[in-house]
Amino acid sequence: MITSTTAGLVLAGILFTMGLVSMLIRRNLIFMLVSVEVMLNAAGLAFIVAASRWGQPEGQVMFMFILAMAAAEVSVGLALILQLYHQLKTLDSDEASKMNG
Amino acid sequence: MILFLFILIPVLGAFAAWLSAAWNKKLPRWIALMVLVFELAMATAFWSEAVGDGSWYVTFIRPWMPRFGISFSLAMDGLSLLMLILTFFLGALSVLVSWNEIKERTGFFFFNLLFVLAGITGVFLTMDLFLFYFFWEVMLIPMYFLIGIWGHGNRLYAALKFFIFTQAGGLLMLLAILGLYFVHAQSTGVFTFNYFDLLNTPMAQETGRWLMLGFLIAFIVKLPAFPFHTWLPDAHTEAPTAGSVVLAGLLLKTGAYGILRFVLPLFPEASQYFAPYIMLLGAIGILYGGKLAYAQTDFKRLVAYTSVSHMGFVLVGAFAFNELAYQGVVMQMITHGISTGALFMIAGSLYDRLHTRELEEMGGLWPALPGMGVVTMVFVMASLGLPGLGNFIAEFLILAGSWQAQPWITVAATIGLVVATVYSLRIMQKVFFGVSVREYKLPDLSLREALMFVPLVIVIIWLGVYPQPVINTAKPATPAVAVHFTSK
Amino acid sequence: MNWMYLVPAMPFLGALLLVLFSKKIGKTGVSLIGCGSVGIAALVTIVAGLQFMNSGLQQFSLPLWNWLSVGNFNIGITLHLDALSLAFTFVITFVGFLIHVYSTGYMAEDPDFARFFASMNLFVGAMLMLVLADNLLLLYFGWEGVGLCSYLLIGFWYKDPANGAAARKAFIVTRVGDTAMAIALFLLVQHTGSLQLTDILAKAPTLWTTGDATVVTIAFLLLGGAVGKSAQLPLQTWLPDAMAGPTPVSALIHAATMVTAGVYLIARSHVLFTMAPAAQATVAIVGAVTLILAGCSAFVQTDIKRVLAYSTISQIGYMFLALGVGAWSAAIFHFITHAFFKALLFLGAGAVIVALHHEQDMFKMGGLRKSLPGVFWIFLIGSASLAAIPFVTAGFYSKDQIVWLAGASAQGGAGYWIVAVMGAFITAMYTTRMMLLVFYGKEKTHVHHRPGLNMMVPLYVLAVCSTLAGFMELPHTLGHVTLLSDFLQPVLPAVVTEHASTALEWGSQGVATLLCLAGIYIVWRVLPIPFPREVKTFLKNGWGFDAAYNLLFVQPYVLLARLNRKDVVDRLYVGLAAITRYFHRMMSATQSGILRWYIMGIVMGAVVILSVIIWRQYTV
Amino acid sequence: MGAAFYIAAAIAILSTAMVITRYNIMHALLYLIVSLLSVAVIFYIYGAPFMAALEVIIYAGAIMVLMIFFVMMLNLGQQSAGDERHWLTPRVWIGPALLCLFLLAELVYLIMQPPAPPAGEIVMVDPKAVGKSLFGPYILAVELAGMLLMAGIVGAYHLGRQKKKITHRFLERATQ
Repeated sequence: MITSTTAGLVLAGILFTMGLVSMLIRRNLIFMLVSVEVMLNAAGLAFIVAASRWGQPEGQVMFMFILAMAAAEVSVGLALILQLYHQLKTLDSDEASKMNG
Repeated sequence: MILFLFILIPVLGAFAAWLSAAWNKKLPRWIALMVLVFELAMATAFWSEAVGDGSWYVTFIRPWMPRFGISFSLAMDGLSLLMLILTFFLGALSVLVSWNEIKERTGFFFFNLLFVLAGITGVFLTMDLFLFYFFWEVMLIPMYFLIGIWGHGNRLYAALKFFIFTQAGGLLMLLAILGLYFVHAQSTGVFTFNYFDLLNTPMAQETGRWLMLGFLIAFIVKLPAFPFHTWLPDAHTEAPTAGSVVLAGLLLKTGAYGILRFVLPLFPEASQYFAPYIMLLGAIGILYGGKLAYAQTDFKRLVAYTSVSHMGFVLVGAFAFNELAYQGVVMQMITHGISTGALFMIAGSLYDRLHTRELEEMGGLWPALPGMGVVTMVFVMASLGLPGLGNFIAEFLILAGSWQAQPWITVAATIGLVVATVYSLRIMQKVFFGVSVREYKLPDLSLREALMFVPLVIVIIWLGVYPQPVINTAKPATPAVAVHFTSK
Repeated sequence: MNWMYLVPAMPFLGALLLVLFSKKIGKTGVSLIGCGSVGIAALVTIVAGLQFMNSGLQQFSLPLWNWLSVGNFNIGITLHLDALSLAFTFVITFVGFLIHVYSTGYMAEDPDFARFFASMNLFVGAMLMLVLADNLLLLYFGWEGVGLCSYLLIGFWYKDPANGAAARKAFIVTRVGDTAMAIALFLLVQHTGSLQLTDILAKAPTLWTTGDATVVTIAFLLLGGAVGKSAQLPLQTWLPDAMAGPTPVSALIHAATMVTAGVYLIARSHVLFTMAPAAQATVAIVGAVTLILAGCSAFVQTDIKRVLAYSTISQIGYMFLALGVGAWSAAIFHFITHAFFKALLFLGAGAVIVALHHEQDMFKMGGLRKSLPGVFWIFLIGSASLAAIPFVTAGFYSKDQIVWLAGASAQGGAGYWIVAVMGAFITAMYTTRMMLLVFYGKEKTHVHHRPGLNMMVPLYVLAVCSTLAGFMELPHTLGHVTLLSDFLQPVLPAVVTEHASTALEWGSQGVATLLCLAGIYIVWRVLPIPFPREVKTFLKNGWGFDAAYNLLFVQPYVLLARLNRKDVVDRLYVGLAAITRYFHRMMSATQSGILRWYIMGIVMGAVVILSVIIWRQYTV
Repeated sequence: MGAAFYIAAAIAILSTAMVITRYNIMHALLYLIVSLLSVAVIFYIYGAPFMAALEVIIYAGAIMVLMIFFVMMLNLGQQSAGDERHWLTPRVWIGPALLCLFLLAELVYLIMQPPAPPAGEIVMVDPKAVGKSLFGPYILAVELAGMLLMAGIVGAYHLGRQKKKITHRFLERATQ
């Protein structure tokens, strides 16, 4: 049953899940950001696999958008973490969660 | 056009009252009084020469949202007319009752009061189900403010409870209205909310029963009938006097009106099917409400529970399906509005003087307040159904009618008369008789209060000894189904 | 006769004026309006009555206006005059007038003079509506109206909560009976489509056969109303307490007029009762049992008014017995004489009470024969009539007729006769005891106030009446005068007698007389009669009915009401609200701000969704 | 499916596993770069060379460098590694890991489900087609992506500025 498509998708799934696990177990904000990157990348992989499966460019287009989004996200995210770090002197997300509105 | 004016004038008056408060704090009450007296005069004048072909005196239809079959459709028959007169009569009195009671934000108070009355007027006049729902909600929100802003102690709780109960019922009704709308469209292909078109909608038995329950629950929550009555004591107790008067005198009547106007004619089969159970609920309400009334120590709360008891009669009568009971229900709506309204006004006047509503702290007030004692005696007797006062006529007709449908339920309801005696006499005993806790030096009825109470006394006696004009007016409005099933 | 409407209208008008202008007209004005209105009514009654008798009409109705008209159901405010209502109207207005006059003296020092007369006038008006009503609904109007006035007047001295309680008890207990009556009205509406009395009585024989379940039910329900109002078993408990009101009230309402409304109702609807033999027999049994029970209770009371109250219950028991055995006119005859002598007794007692500064305990009285000779003689006449001393008192003739017919009439029997005779014996005993305690022996309380002329004149008039009224109806053995029963003939059928003979009648009278005298003699010789204390207390408290009702109905109701003051149904909604709030709290707890929990939520959601998809694949 | 794919996939999985288990952020980032590079290889295998290039240039190049610089700027090295070691106890990770494993199992199960895609060859989608559709039907999305990047730049500048230290009122307790 393993075709190229399923193999690619399963890989994407594995990578995504690993990112997810990391996201869940980490308290360090930068690690969480890294986890997000891993998951985004996995999602991109799924798109590429799909594109190759159907022979359509849309999957790759989507990957480009994900890329752009990731770039923007990382820059803003890092800036936010920087601010938080200045404020809290820590990168612990649980500390930041005290920021109840 | 006159029908539209009935609604428009209070609305305009409401805004005028609100704006005028900026000029002078005393202006809003004058505006409100003038508006309502004018409306009362208009309605009474209309009554005195009310003749029309058929049962509808006058109709008023303008398209509103034709795409959905919604029109601004008003119509008046005897039932609506009687209810309108009651509305304006009690409305004017409730302005008088809040004359000095309301000291803060008078403009907004009278705005809300007039708006509630406009909503109630709309409910009594509208013949479009969508519009009906609209007015149903219109009267809800200002009432919420009346209780929530100018009420007593636990007002927010009471206001919220009132709102949630009525709103929950209202939503069921909305569902039922939409259901009826689509069922009607399905069978005839015409999308319309018009009452007259929706009459005699062919529908499956099962569907009809479910839709009927939707309407019914909205109305019996408002009425309120036995298991849904618990919002009423809180709302009545915490509301300002005018709020209690409008609630008891008018808002509850919209529930009864809804049953007569919508539930019975729209769903004759389902009404017939559920009738015994609903009458049973009514009888339970009569006895249970009476028993609770007896146990209360708060004057207004006591009177509130008597409403539960009295409105049980409405439920018993409305589903008895014969003319006696139907006329009784109409009478009960009017007389209960007057007698309970009067009792709330008395509670308000006593509160003005004593600053308490606790019966245990009253007592022995007769020497200080003989005039008010006489008035109270009249209305206490009215509420226990003394012949010669309007309530008796109502209760007798209801019971005589329902006897023919359900004798045993009627027996239970009749025992309610004894229960009514028990709680009513307790009012007199606790307030006016017995030993006074303190030596009161209290002013008896002021001119304003005399102006409030004397018309009420006259009306209740008039309805007791010569109710025929009311009966004649209500007669052509009798829905055919209300008497259709008489011959068994 | 067309201005007959003045009869009820005048007292109503008087009441209205007294309510509106009580402060402005002073005591004289109040007295004038109060007595005047009833006086005019009495005059009008006499004139109208004479006209009626001369006209030869059997009945006369005066429609005033249409009260209710729904579909085929029509009720008018219509006055109906016939022999029966005329007899009642006359007694009400005449005795009522005398009592009003008496009250101007009795109540002279009361600050609420005007309220008293307003209520009394209202009562007379309502009572007149009751007896003049042409239909049962209007009768019910009067019926409840008198109940209201009774309530107002029993609780007249409202400062004492006990009076208020007595007043409410009277209203509520009679209301229980009224409820039964109301149901009877519903049944009548259902079956006859009308509440018009003449209609019903005319239609009844065509609608039902004798003993039909419907008519028996109706008769029983009407009887329920009657026993409530007339304080018969089992609803008699309110009347002794009703003595809390001023004495003229007891005289007018709780002796002469209102309590006999039940008698009127049964007499009025006699056709129905004749058609319902079971109900009619019940009437007789109720009357018989009541007259004995109440007589025994009267014998041990210490309060003079309570003696009279129990004696009233007992005497009305006689009337019920007469109604039950079909001796309709005998009941009315006893009603008339009873109205006179009982009013006389009550007013006399009132004079005594006022003289002793509101002392009602007979054991604190005594020896008043010398200090109040006028009252003594009057009281003696009244007592003689009550005890039915032969030949010279009205009470003898009326009671004798009942005793005789209880045995001799078609529905009667030996059992009823024995009870009636025993009742006469007991009556003589308690009456004598009362006389002895109050007027003989040593003087225990000093007389401080002698009744004035306005109190004494009505007493004299009533004393004359309670002697002479008896002569309008004499038994076969003694001249056989039948003025009253002839007069009532068009309304009430004559009694059907069986196994009657002059010898038997002589015998009956002889036994009754003998027992009466024996009773007097026994009490005269052996007062105080030794009774075990327990029996005494039991009798004094009216055979424990009050306690039983208290335990069975009042306390459970009050307890239930108290327990459920907060309305248990509300708990349902409060509970619903609490559950909603609990879920709301739970939901809001998930908004902890801890990022990982949110992600966890997302993951779980994903797991659930995927599981559902997989599960569906398996099941489909 | 050639061996290249499996090798690349294995490297990707292993290096990602290293990423999520490292205590030192610097090490994690370096492993992440390895992971990204192996994914780039997979892109290439799947007929998307241009995307593979972008992955290397932008992801592994730009973004990761940004993060590394950031970590270096804050000088997080040893101290945060200690924190991480402290935080990352089995009690913390075992539950989420199992949950995610279950999720993964479900995902794989679903991916393997019929209707399986026809066992097709890998289709090459050349950059030209991508470019055409990017600037054809997706032109609006491209513009939006541009806006997004612009916003990212502005936002990053705005947030990253060293302002006078203002403690938010909700954070006061935390800073004390």
